[in-house]
Amino acid sequence: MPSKFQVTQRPHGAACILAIEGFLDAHTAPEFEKAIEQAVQAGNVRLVVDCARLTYISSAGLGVFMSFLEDVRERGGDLKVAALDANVYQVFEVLGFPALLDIEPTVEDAVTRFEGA
Amino acid sequence: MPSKFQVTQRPHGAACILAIEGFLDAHTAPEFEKAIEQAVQAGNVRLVVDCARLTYISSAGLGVFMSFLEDVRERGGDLKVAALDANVYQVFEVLGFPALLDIEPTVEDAVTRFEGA
Amino acid sequence: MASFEKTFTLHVPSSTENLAMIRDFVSSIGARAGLDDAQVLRLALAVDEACANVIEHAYGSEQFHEVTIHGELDNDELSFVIVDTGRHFDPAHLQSESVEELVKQRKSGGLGLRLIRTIMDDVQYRIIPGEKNELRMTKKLHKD
Amino acid sequence: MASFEKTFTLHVPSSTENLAMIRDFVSSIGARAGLDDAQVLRLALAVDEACANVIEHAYGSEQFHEVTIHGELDNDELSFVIVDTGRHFDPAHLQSESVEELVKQRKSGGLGLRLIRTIMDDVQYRIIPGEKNELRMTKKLHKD
Ligand SMILES: Nc1ncnc2c1ncn2[C@@H]1O[C@H](COP(=O)(O)OP(=O)(O)O)[C@@H](O)[C@H]1O
Ligand SMILES: Nc1ncnc2c1ncn2[C@@H]1O[C@H](COP(=O)(O)OP(=O)(O)O)[C@@H](O)[C@H]1O
Repeated sequence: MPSKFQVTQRPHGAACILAIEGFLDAHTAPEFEKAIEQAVQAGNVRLVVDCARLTYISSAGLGVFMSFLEDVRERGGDLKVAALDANVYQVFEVLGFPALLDIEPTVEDAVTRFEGA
Repeated sequence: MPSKFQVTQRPHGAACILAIEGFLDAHTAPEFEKAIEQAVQAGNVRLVVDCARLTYISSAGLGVFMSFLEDVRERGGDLKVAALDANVYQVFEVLGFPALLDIEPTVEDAVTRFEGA
Repeated sequence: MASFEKTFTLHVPSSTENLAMIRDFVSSIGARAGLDDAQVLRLALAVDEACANVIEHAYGSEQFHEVTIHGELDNDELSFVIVDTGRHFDPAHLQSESVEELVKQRKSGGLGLRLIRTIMDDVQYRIIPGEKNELRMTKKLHKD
Repeated sequence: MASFEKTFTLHVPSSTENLAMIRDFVSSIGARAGLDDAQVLRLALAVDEACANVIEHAYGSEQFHEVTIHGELDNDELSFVIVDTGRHFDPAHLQSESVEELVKQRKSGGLGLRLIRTIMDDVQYRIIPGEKNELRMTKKLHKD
């Protein structure tokens, strides 16, 4: 079966949470891209991507994070990543993402960072 | 990876319970066969196969049930099957097994049948 | 929409160790065909039985041969073709003893082809002498 | 024990829909090689990246071509060979911009080969002109 992937959006304090679930690969990345695009177009620039239920990510998924980072920052926001499991974190790490974007242990932590800003 | 399968034996009242777990196919059937053989050789002829955690069975697995049925019955015992999930039950059913051997909803029910005997 | 066929092929060594992999392969294609979980499981069972037969009977349990499974999916049906280069057999000359008979004889086999025929809508066996044997089994989709 | 090679092959249509199936195939072989879950996941990732590249770049996202994945397992190493009949490329002439650069340029790609090279012990690309292109990647087993 094709990769299973789902993205759901919810507001949380000052931030917009995008919870992603399942497998984020070259097949499902366009769906994630569209969800971020819509959120940004609706004026949300404080984005937290909740990865608690993300089981897999490939470079196509990481590419989505990369391509929106400057955009939201230029608009005074940020894109933070929360609740990565160990295997998924490793993929971010190997490519040097921890130096590029804010990776927080929980969604709560990521939202607090926005509120402190 | 090869099929995962496990069999564990425990006594329960008048019966010997063989709990099987995972995938019972042509690769794992020999392991199940050996376990029944050992139980019978140790004098257990009132056998209940607990299938609560059995996720898959192919004809090689059903063959193990077939080949021991007469043996344990001749020795005054029986081989009963308990706690089949719907998909596994269907395989038993399609081949006419419900007419051949005692299929009980729970291990408890199967043991009670032995005690009533 | 025009009927567009998708073809998938898996080659594995002739060992029962690989049956799990074969079932995963079949299940993926079955899910792609839109079958539900119970149907997918039956499909995987039919192909498992066919491949177990090839491993045991066509190749006499020698593990260094190759089993090939083709999956062909179009709008109307899903077919699997199991190819071996081992010994062939004549399905027409198989005795079909009742399960009661098999139990009396303490048999541990003789159920595989029965399961395949029950699950699939069409089953064909073809011998291409000196080359290969093929068991083709087809499941119709969107049945009324 | 003599080194005995086991070979597995999967052919699928060139659609990203099939990446999940490809990862399952690789994961089965990785588990067979005795790798742990985290290692199996990285192996599946490396092959996913290579196949996604073939689908996107070699075949320009046309879905009617074929992607072939060979898995070769022996006592010492596990190799995967990804074969395509599409456009080839020259890995030596790729710019390797830093991830910082890619972010500045709002790029959404450019990380795949980097991941493959990080995960695997050896990566070779071979063009057989007019015939096929092969990316071979090898993971040593039992590393000290
Ligand atoms: N692929 C095959 N190659 C050779 N012989 C086969 C093959 N499939 C089935 N047979 C023959 O048909 C018989 C019945 O097969 P089957 O119904 O699957 O039961 P089982 O394999 O348990 O004996 C086998 O015992 C074997 O003699
Ligand atoms: N199999 C392939 N066939 C053709 N070109 C390829 C192939 N793999 C990679 N490339 C080229 O190399 C570049 C870098 O690939 P990669 O690091 O995987 O990043 P991405 O695929 O995200 O661009 C690609 O953009 C493409 O131009």
